[in-house]
Amino acid sequence: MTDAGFVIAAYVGILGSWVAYALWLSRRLAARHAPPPPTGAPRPDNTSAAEE
Amino acid sequence: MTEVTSDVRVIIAVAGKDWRGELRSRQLPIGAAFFGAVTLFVFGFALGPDRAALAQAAPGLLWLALILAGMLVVSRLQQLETDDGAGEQLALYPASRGAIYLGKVTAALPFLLLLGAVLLPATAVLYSVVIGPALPALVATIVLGSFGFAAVGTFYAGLTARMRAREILLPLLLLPVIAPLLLAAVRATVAALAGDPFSEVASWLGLLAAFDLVMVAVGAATYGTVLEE
Amino acid sequence: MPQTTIFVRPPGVPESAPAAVETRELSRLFGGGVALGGLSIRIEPGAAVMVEGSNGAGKTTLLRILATALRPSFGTVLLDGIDAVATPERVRPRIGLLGHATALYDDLTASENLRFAATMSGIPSPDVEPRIGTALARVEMASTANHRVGGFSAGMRRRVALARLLLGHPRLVLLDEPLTALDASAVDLLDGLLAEWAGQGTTVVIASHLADRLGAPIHGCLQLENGRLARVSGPGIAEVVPGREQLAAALPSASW
Amino acid sequence: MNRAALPVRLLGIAAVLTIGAATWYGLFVVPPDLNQGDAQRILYIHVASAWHAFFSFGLAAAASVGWLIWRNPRFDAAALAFAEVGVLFTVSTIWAGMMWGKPVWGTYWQWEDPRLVTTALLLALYLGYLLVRRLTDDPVRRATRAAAVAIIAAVDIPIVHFSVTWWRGLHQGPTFGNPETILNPPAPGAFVTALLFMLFGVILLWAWLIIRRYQLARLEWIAEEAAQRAAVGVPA
Repeated sequence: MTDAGFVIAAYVGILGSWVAYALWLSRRLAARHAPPPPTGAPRPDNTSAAEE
Repeated sequence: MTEVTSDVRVIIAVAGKDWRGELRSRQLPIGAAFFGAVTLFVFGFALGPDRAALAQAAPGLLWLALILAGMLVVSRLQQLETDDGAGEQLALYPASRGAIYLGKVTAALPFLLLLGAVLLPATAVLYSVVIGPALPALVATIVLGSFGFAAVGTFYAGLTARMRAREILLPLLLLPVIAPLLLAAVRATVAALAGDPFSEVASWLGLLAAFDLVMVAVGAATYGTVLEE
Repeated sequence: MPQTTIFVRPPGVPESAPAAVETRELSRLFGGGVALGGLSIRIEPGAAVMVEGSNGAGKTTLLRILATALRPSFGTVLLDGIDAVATPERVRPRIGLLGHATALYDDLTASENLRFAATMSGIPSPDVEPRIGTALARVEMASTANHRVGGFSAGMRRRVALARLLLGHPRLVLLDEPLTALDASAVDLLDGLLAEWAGQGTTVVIASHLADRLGAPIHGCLQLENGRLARVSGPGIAEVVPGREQLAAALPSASW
Repeated sequence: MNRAALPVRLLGIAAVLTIGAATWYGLFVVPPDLNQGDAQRILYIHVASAWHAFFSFGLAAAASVGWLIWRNPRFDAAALAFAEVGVLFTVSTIWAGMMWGKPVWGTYWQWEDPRLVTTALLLALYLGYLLVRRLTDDPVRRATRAAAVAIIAAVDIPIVHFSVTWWRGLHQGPTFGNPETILNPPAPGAFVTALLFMLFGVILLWAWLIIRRYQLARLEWIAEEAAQRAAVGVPA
């Protein structure tokens, strides 16, 4: 691969990961601001009563 | 006024308790040393019969064996507290968390030093390495290395004791943290065996000592998080 | 049950003293499940309280929180007026806990276990041996003082754990299922201790689902179901609705 | 779409624009380096990422100390934000290091470069941090355990760097001339401007990511606590 190939791979990889993370963050935040799940419903969780 | 038991008395009590129990069953000292020796032996297979290659790799293999066997030591000593809920009672005594931590670190030390005392000669024999002249430097490296490992190992064994998947978690958390200890110890050992001037070995020992002090201090300061339910 | 403060008061103790135990909305969750859901109780010094309920009702969780072994998710705990959650170290010296587990070291002998406990509790060195001796004698375990605990039966282990509790002079005694694995003579021994504690004004909280086998005077009994207070009974109980306009204190004789 | 506060949205837009421009500048405007050729363009984003990776973990440890002292959930939310964003930049740093290493050193992974080795250990330490968080259910205990791990990791990093740097000092003469010049190439004007340009863009992005991740962590803590309160029936 030519040097330019590595440069592109570097920038595409990094900028891509930053954009992906930013989008993931925005999506999670949007979900949080959406109407909250039915209140009082504790998280379905199968851990036993005693802490692990 | 809450009388907090004096730190020294706590350290001696905790270490003494572990020693008395473990020396009575003698399972830990023998088991760990045997495991270390077997590891060294297996490493010999892995790196092939070439004596020069083995001798060159000896310091690294010695310290890898020490660390792997060392993990058995700190895990076993933590298991004493996990069994029968003893750790919970330990947290209820009016004693400083740091003192309890230093007690557990002190408890681990002799077992780790014993490991060194067994694995060093084993390395000399299995990998045909001359350790005679370098003995003082090697002993110093093992002492400082063991102390650092006891400090970090005790903390993480405690932290992961009540966590899910703790068997995986302990090495996963511990190994990256002791990377500098492993590096410094191996370099000091290489320098010692190569008969380099003591100043060369001393610089690595200095780094080891710095690591030990920093980790013991942070460990003692944050051990409360381990005992807290 | 409405959100109420349950008073448990032994005969003759004025209500104004800081309560031995006072909780407000005490709650604890594990994972998603509620182990204890909003318990508000006030226990006066010297009272003996029974906490009943089936397995998983929250008895052990309550006791572990009162012993400062477990942090509540919500709510407050005041022991003798001191915040046990914020400053546990200030209340720990006065608490004696016989936990669900006996918390002993198998490879150590009974006296070695007690020596460790005494030293860690800060008992002055000269007093350590005599106290171990009296404690072991009190639980009738003197003969096996130098045997490894690992070889003990469950009942013997609980007796040693009880002896550990007797080393100090706790003002608050917490007994989690004390009757489990105890033989008849051990139950009598426990009754004797309960009477002794009552006499010394020591507050006792017992978590048990076999309440009837204890003969000692009980001032109040709290029935827990799924981490919440279902019923209260007993002579010293005075249910007080928030605002505490009045305190119905019916105090018949101790025998119940 | 959630209406993030205006300044935060502006910060986000500014970050995108600045990084875009810095990338364009670094790739097309700056002349190729004398001995490294185009590969040298990777250094701008490599150095910018590395600074933010280390900086984040220092702040994660500081926030963790704050949690252990004041037990305020804000500190835990901040520690999580710094650690997670720190991991993102650590991965970027390592990826850039490898992409730069292949053309210049001939290998994707050079043990000779102390910064690369240190950064890799950094990643291992903070993946451990995130794993400890994931394996603990109770929010308070999760914060407390994670705080200890973050502090120990942060304290460990300088020692890791020293030991690796001293260790590297023993390996002289890789195939491409003196490592010193390659690792810190003489800084012609254009290189410095490109680096500062990218650095400024990444600072903006980093700030935006931290703020957003902090907000998310705070909302998650509130939701978790609300669920617990609801389950217990204790008034909020």
